[in-house]
Amino acid sequence: MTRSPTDSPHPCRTPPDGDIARRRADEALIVELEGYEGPLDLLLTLARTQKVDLMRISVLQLAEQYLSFVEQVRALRIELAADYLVMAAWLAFLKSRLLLPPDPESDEPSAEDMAAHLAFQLERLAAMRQAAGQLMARDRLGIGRFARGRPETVARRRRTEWQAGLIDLMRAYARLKTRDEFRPYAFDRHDVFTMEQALDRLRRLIGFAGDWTDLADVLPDGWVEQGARRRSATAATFAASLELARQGRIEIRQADAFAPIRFRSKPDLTDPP
Amino acid sequence: MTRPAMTRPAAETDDPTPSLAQQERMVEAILFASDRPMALRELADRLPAGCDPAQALDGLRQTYAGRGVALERIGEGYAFRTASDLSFLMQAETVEQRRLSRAAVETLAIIAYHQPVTRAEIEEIRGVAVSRGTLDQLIEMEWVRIGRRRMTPGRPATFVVTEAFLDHFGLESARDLPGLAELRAAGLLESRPPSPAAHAPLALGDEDDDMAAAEPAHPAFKDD
Amino acid sequence: MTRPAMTRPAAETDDPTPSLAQQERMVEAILFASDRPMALRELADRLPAGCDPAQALDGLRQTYAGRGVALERIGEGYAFRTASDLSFLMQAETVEQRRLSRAAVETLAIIAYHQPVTRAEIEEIRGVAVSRGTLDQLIEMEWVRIGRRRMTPGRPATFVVTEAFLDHFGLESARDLPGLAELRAAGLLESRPPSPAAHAPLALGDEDDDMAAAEPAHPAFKDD
Repeated sequence: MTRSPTDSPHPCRTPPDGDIARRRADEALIVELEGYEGPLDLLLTLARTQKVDLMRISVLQLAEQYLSFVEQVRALRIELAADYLVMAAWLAFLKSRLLLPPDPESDEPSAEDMAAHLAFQLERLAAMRQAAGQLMARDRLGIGRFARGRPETVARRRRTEWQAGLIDLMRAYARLKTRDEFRPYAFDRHDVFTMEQALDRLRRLIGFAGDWTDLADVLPDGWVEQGARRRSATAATFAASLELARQGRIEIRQADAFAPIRFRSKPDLTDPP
Repeated sequence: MTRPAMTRPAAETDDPTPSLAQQERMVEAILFASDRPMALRELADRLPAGCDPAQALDGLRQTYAGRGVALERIGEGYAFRTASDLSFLMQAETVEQRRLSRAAVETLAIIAYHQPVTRAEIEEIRGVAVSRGTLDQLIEMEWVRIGRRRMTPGRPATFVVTEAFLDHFGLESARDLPGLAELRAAGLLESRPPSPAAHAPLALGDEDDDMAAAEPAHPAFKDD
Repeated sequence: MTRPAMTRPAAETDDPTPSLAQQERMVEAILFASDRPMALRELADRLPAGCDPAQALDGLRQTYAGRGVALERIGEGYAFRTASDLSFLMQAETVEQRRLSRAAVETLAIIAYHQPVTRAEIEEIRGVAVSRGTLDQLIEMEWVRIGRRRMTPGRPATFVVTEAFLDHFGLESARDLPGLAELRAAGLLESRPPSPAAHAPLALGDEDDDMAAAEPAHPAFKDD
């Protein structure tokens, strides 16, 4: 991921041996951060540096190690996954609880119990890792043990066995159940009066509109109340009126800014192309 | 129980020539695992230096005399074969493995997840008609059987999965089929469309339905 | 996967039950011919009427003790496998193994030792989410399958290891997992430290309920 600034030591100074060892350990952690599989993995690695039985680690010391490690990493502006920060917050809390005298009033778990559980989790993870190693080191089929290389069967009859695995089944079901999720995006038109609808409506009304008529008066029933439907109907009707005016079928006028918009049919034209 | 008594660590290959008994074991294992007859020459190449495969083969032939398996010479090579008088035991049917059609897998999945389910319900979920042959095939395979009739107009038959189905798919019960959320979590579902936010409510509803469907009773399909 | 009963030629069924030695030969031939473990039932189905495959297997096990090929018990089944100390002879047969990620190996071990185990419990133990496809891979390799649902809120699916897993790792049963007894004695297969009343501190999943529910049993391991 990133290297520690201590990676390139000051050229003029040779630190004492202990320093080198410590620095190397630090660097190893920094450089391998990407390799950690989460906070527990990181904690386990840190715990190992205490070189004691996992059940006897100092959780307080471990919390401090973790917190300073996270501080260090954040100082390098490495983005830390939220998991690491959650763990840091919890460890900071645990640390403060471990340092303070216990509150006899509190019915929360004691700091010792919390620490013991953390140690347990680390030990359990370490144990599973060891078990995984033992498992993989066994005499595995095809590596240490072998099946008959040439299984025999004498063909007499043919029978068809239909093959389908659980995975096939689950995938088929998932495909069916998720089909609807992947439909193309469709706008919900319930509250939308389209321009096509408005055009249809206006065309039918033109015949009766020899006199100047207010556009607001020709909105369809059910669309005249305030709100989204009225706005939609107004906009569509206005747009439709512009279209009809462009076609030369009506005239539009507005006396003033924000005054009502009126229209009437053009009497001398019948059906332009 | 599986560990042979004469176990010797592999490191002993550097040791002086293995005993004849050990050489026999080696040839036995090699011939057993090989997918074709092995010539003397090949055996010698595989054995530690100094071994005499011909002698080991002689020993093996005697060991296997009269047994259910015989050491046979085939051309230039040697191989184990079932004793000829037992060939009647090998009359396994040749089993032709074929994949189920997509229609059959989908129909089966719907029955498993929604049982008891009528044909009309299957068609509604699949969005296409279910051909008679598909259901017949599943019934013939003994993965699906006809359940109770639904107490609705027309009293349609319902379909349910069988014990053989559970057995084949390694399930304790049809309720152990994982739900959509689990499928997705296990990476078995394709990833979602690019704008998850827009779809989230839909997806949630979907999964809920699904989980509900896994419960013993889902009212829409209730039978009695 | 179940194979239907093999049909025996009618002629054989009229004969008296074969001698035990003869039964042993027959079982030997059948197991030798197969590359996968055969369950007692399958053996019984293929043998003439009246045979007792269990007894024949006992005899065979003794016959093959210390040989280059061993009779192994794998879950419910039996199979011949080459003796593991001879693996050094088998380079030619060694099959390239699909490389498993560390996450996959750990997940597999957790399922084997904690089974039946839910996905949430796996995540609790590893301290990270089970990555997309890890379980999928283990299921496709047929080392892991879905078990019963846990009877807790949400009825999560559980995972268990398969017979193919046992076969691959040379285990007679899940009870024979290396170090299992020690792990159990140390309380490391539990969800809580052995000490009284410790509390789960971590935000690493709200698995409290779930893990508590796991408490009553690891049934697979219980009976010894």
